[in-house]
Amino acid sequence: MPSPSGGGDVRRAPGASDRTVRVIQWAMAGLAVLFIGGIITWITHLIRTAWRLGDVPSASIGISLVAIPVFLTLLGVILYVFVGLLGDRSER
Amino acid sequence: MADRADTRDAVLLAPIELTGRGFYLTVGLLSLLILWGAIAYWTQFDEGLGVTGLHQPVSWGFYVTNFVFFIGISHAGTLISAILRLSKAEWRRPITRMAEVITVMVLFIGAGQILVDLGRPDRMLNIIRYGRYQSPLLWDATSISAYLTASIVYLYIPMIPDIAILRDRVGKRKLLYTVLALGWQGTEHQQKVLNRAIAIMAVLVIPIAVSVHSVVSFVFSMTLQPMWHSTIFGPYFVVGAIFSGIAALIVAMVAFRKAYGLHGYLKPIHFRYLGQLLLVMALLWFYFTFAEYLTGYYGAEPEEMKVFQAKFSGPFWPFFWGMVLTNLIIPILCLVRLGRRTIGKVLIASLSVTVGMWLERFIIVVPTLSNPRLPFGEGIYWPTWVEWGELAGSFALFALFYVLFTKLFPVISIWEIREGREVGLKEVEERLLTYLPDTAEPRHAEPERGW
Amino acid sequence: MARWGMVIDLDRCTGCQACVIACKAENNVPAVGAKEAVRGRIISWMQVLTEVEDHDHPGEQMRFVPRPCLQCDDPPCTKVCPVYATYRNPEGIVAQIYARCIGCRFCMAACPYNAKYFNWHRYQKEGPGQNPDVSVRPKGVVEKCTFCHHRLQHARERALAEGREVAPGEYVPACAEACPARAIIFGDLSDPGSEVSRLAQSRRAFRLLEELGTKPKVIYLTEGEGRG
Amino acid sequence: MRVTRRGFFQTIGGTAGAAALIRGKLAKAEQAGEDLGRWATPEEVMVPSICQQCPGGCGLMVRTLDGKAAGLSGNPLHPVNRGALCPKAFGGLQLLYDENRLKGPMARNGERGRFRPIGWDEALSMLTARLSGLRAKGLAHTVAILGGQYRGSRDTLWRRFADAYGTPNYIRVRCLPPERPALAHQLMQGVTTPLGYDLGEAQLILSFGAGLLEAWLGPVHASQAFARLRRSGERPRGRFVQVDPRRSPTAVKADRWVPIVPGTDGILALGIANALIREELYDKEFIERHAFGFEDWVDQRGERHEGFRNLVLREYGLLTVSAATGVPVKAILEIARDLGTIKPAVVIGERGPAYGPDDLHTRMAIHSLNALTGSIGVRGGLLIQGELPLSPLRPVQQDEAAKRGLEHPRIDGAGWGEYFLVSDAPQALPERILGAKPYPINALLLFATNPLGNHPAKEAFARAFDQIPFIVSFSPFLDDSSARADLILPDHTYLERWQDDQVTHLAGFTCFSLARPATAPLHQTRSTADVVLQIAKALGGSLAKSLPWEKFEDFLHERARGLYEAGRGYVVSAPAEESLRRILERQGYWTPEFKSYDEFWGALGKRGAWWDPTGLPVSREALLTTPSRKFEFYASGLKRRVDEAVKREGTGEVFVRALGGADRGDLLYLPVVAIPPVREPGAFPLRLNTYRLMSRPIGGGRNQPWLLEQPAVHVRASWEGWVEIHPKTASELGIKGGEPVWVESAKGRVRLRAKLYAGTLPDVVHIPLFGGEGANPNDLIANETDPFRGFGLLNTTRVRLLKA
Repeated sequence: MPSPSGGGDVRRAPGASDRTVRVIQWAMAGLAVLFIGGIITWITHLIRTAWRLGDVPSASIGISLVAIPVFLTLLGVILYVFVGLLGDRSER
Repeated sequence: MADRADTRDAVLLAPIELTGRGFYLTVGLLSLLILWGAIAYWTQFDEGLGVTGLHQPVSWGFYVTNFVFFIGISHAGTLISAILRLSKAEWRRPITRMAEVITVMVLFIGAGQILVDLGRPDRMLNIIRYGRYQSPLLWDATSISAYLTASIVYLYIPMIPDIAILRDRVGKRKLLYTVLALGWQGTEHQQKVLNRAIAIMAVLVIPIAVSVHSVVSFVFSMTLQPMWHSTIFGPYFVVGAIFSGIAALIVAMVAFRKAYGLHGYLKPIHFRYLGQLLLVMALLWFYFTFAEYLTGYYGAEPEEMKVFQAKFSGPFWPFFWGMVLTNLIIPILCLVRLGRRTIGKVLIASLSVTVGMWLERFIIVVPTLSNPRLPFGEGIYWPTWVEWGELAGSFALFALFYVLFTKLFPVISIWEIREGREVGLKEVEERLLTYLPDTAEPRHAEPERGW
Repeated sequence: MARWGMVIDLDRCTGCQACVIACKAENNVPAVGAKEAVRGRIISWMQVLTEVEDHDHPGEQMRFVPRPCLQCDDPPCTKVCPVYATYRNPEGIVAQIYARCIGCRFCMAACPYNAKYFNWHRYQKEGPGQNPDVSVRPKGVVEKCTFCHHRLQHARERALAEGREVAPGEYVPACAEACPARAIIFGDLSDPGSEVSRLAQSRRAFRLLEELGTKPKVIYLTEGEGRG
Repeated sequence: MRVTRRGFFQTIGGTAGAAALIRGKLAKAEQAGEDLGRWATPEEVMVPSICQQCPGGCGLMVRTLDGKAAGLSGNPLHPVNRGALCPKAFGGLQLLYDENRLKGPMARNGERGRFRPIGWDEALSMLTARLSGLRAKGLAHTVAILGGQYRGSRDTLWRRFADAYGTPNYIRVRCLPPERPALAHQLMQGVTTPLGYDLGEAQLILSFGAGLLEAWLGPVHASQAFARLRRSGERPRGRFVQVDPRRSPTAVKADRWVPIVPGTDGILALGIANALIREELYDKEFIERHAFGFEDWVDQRGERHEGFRNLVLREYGLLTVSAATGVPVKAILEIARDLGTIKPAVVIGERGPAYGPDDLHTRMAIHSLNALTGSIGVRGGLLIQGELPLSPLRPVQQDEAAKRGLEHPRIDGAGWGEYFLVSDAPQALPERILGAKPYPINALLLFATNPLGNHPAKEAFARAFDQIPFIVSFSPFLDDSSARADLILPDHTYLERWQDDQVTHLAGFTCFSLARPATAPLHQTRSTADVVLQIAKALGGSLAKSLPWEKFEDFLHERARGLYEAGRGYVVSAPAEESLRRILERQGYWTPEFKSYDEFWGALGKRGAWWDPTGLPVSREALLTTPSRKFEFYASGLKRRVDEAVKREGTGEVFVRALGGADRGDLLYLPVVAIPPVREPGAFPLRLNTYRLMSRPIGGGRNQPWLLEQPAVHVRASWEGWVEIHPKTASELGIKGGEPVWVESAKGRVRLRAKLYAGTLPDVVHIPLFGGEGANPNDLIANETDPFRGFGLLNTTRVRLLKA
């Protein structure tokens, strides 16, 4: 399936700004990991409290069985896109 | 090939390059409304929730209704664009991004309503430290945060090629575009990664969206209150969400079509299809409402009947019959014959549905609370200027986010339009053949090529 | 562990509301003022409800039902609190943590007896004539009847100091102490010998909204000819 | 976030604050030291006191922490309330800590209503100068003292001061004197002390309009008795019938509510009597041996008098009674049969305000039912209330000026003409002051009363006040009357002063309560009793000798000595010890608990009350002290007083008209009420009935927010007054519930919130007195006089309703 041309013909010379752009991009990826990691630790904290206090642990484990994989897949997609797109430039 | 395409899609890039007087006017008006909302919220934060119309039996009112309403609208984006992408409906190309933007922007406002409704917003972080999964509110928090991340990702990934175009074509905001474009060159590998990511997200986002609104309905159905404690609330809220989502999407489309002159892209055929979808959802919504009220009426439990009478003939009759009028009768009248003036009719229908769905949430939340089981004294609830201010502020904030988004990024996905022009025709043709019964070919036709 | 419960004899109760005002005096419940009262924001942990049997002419058959928090054994309110601000403590009293409540009012919507009240404004500050054993609640938090839990702590401290168990009748909430008709009997339901558990088995005993399965620990005795 | 002007300043303040923080660290160290002192557990003392919110006289236990009052609860030892309280009692703390209490004495500054604070010495000297000036000029009798609803030694002190000063005008402004026997009991049984209702032991209570469980004489004591009536466990459930034009909370708790046309209670009683006599259900043994005037009889001069029986059988057939009262015949028969068969039964006819125009005969008719059921002098019926053995005081020494002053007739004319049966007639006061008949009033002392706010004739009182040159008020609050005063000497509230209370109307036991000051006075106020003693000392002469006590505490100390020497009764103690002592007493050994009087006085101060449960003459002789030593249907005592008055004043026409009709002859002395002619509605179709609420103290409690917020249980109302209308009447007039309406009578109009309440007769509307803030129903109530109690008629006004 031929890819649309996308305005790729004009290339700017790599310079100082190029490195900052890459740093910001990887920072964004790190931020996403941090955010989703935070949510997952929060969910585990909630489960631990529910387990410790015997506060209907079944419901909370049920939710986490669903929620954590969903967040992990989301993280997977983000990283896949980041690596896919950024990684591609370096290898060419 | 590329330069001719450039000129044809220039109208999509126009709003980004130059900002007309209309833009400043709308932003001015919107920030005025936001100011009213901010003042309203500041007085409430300062003096306490007493400045609202809420009182003892009716402890929830406007803010919870707004919460459910805005989360409802958020379903416009991901659900519709995800379903259209999966079903590879070609007419989705100019619509998907607009829908996804609605979702992301309105989710912030929806989650914000809960914070506005808190008596002690300064103790918000207690949810983090002392969170408790037994409470449906925590299920809400989890599913909304999942839905928010999913819809942001689902908005961002299809935008990457467009950002690359902006990076190369638009002089302004060079750093922003280069960073966000993730070095997109349109190479074969990058395209494959992008398509696969979009495919995964389209599949993933639908269950999350459905879970969000059923969990929002669990906030009500998990209690023992009459006319709340019923099993139909999950699907009923999801249907209501899709219904109000489509209406909101149509309104947004009409607004931007007029504002940015996108007549070429958002053609009457799009509005016809969405109108029919809206009509189907209206009937589906009515089916669920009818089912719920019939079971309540037929069972005739005293508490249920008290709330029932309050809605049908009691103090809430204008809201209830207004809801039925705006959610069912107007859409049917407008959408049944979509001959001439399609866009006008579809706009009227979706505006009435937006109002209707707000009324529906109000009718679900307030009458049950104002008719308690014990003779506690009926509370008639009427919102004060603070609550109206907050509602106006929320709408204005959502519109402002949306308008600012259109200033930064194209509101219609350029690369998908181009892909549609170049690839779409052939693809549809091939696909059609695969649907038709294979007449002459032998049984061992070569295996189906991927989706 | 003790399981504190209450029996309210509707035949003896005269609807005088002494329990309502005694509870307000004991727990520093503020009077919300004329404007707020008209808006329906009166906070009164114990409330005498007037049940009217037939609605087409009210005032024909009426019944006074004093309704504190029924301290349910399976409380619908503690299930829905997102921050653990209300919970059922081991002694069966549904407690409220004012410092942790975020004011989302979910428990108010969930309670079928409307026994939870919200501080819509800051209704009162620390002042003279208040009971120092009970904290004054700030604005934006939910508050409810706690069976005068501070009196239980007093009784327990005294019993501990004197090295003995809390004697039955030593810990009595303010409403039971003030009731002129002695219609509110309070005690430990888990102790079969106590008067509360004896009356709980009386033929006249019934529970409010029993069909909801919240297992309330305030048991009512009907009016009328029955013995016991 | 938009930076508001205030936000901007706050941020500036914040940065400045940070600098101070470091400096603050040092100051914090020693501040914590003194905090520790404050947080040490305060010393908790329980001080017994008496609740003064109504004439119930319940015992309070005030919890004081480091001398400051922090909580109220019932005195568990006190026999009147046994640790329980009614809602009003808890308003006491808010009364004590009310910010707009008067902080000290104030004198008028320019025209009335404007005040300037002054010191106590200057205030007392002003008052003493005025009083001694009047005495010197021989105008001692022109000083009037208005007293409100209070009892005990403060009443004795004021009466002694008035006698020593030389003024006959010590007038009590109240609708019910609890320490005096009801007029009907006095005339039909000749008793001199009030009768006690033994409700706890009764099996049937028939109450005519008395709000037993609401605002009767002792609601807490009555509620405890009601609870025993219902669930005493030993005997079957008692029955309770309430006759009331309104379905009050008392009527809701009754087994049967008898809606009745206001003012016709007497006629209903006679109807019940008719049924009792016709069906031979009355107590024949009691009637034959202890009743006089039941059968026809011939007096010494040979005139034949028709007896009560024939009169009732002839005049009060059930149909006529049912027509007049609106009570169905079947209901009258059922009540009569209940009354005849269920023993012991007690009939209560002692409502606070008057029943109607012919109030005396109504109450005599109701009381005659007690005779017919033989419930006089039996357990569960009417018992004699014993005398309190307080030590007697030396007789008052009166000098020449005092004697001359006391010769003058009373300003309100009590005991003469129309009010000859009454001890106080505040109703007549305004006209007499305005007309200066028989003499003008030069000085007026107001103690615990607010005639300008709480009396139906408040406009007339206001005009009368303008005529009086010098008015002194002892009220701790600035109410309507004290606003017109020239001098205000604010009294302590009841939690800050020494005080006693001699509770009456109890089931047979006599009780003396003593209250010590629970906290030090919050403001520059002084107990009025001490002020009276100081004035007496300042006036010197016979006054100083008649009132020699230094402080009111010494006065109480001297009076209570009689209890110690009486050789009976106990200082209240825990029920366990008491029952042991009671058993001993029944065998005849009364053992004194204390060795000396000071020990007795200390225990009385710590426990709060003395009572004598056993000294109870239940015999009928003690209850029937009429000239004929019998229960007199034909009130010969009344006849004797009427004859004396006719001899003394020449014509008998004035009070015969007052007793209801010129040519009534024998009917004047029989418990018989004329059946009122049916009046067509005219301009004011509806009748107004007023009532008192359980949660409203005397004076309305306008400064006790807890009580204003939770007034009524049968109607959802709070803070403001309301009018109860029958839904049918309201719909005819197009009035919806909760709407403000105008209630208009011949005298005035008042704007109140309408409450739909079906528990009433359609043509009667009800307004609670002291309902709440807003309109005062007294502007509405017609200024009609009740000659037998000297107080206004509160439920005979006719009104109409208009949409506001």
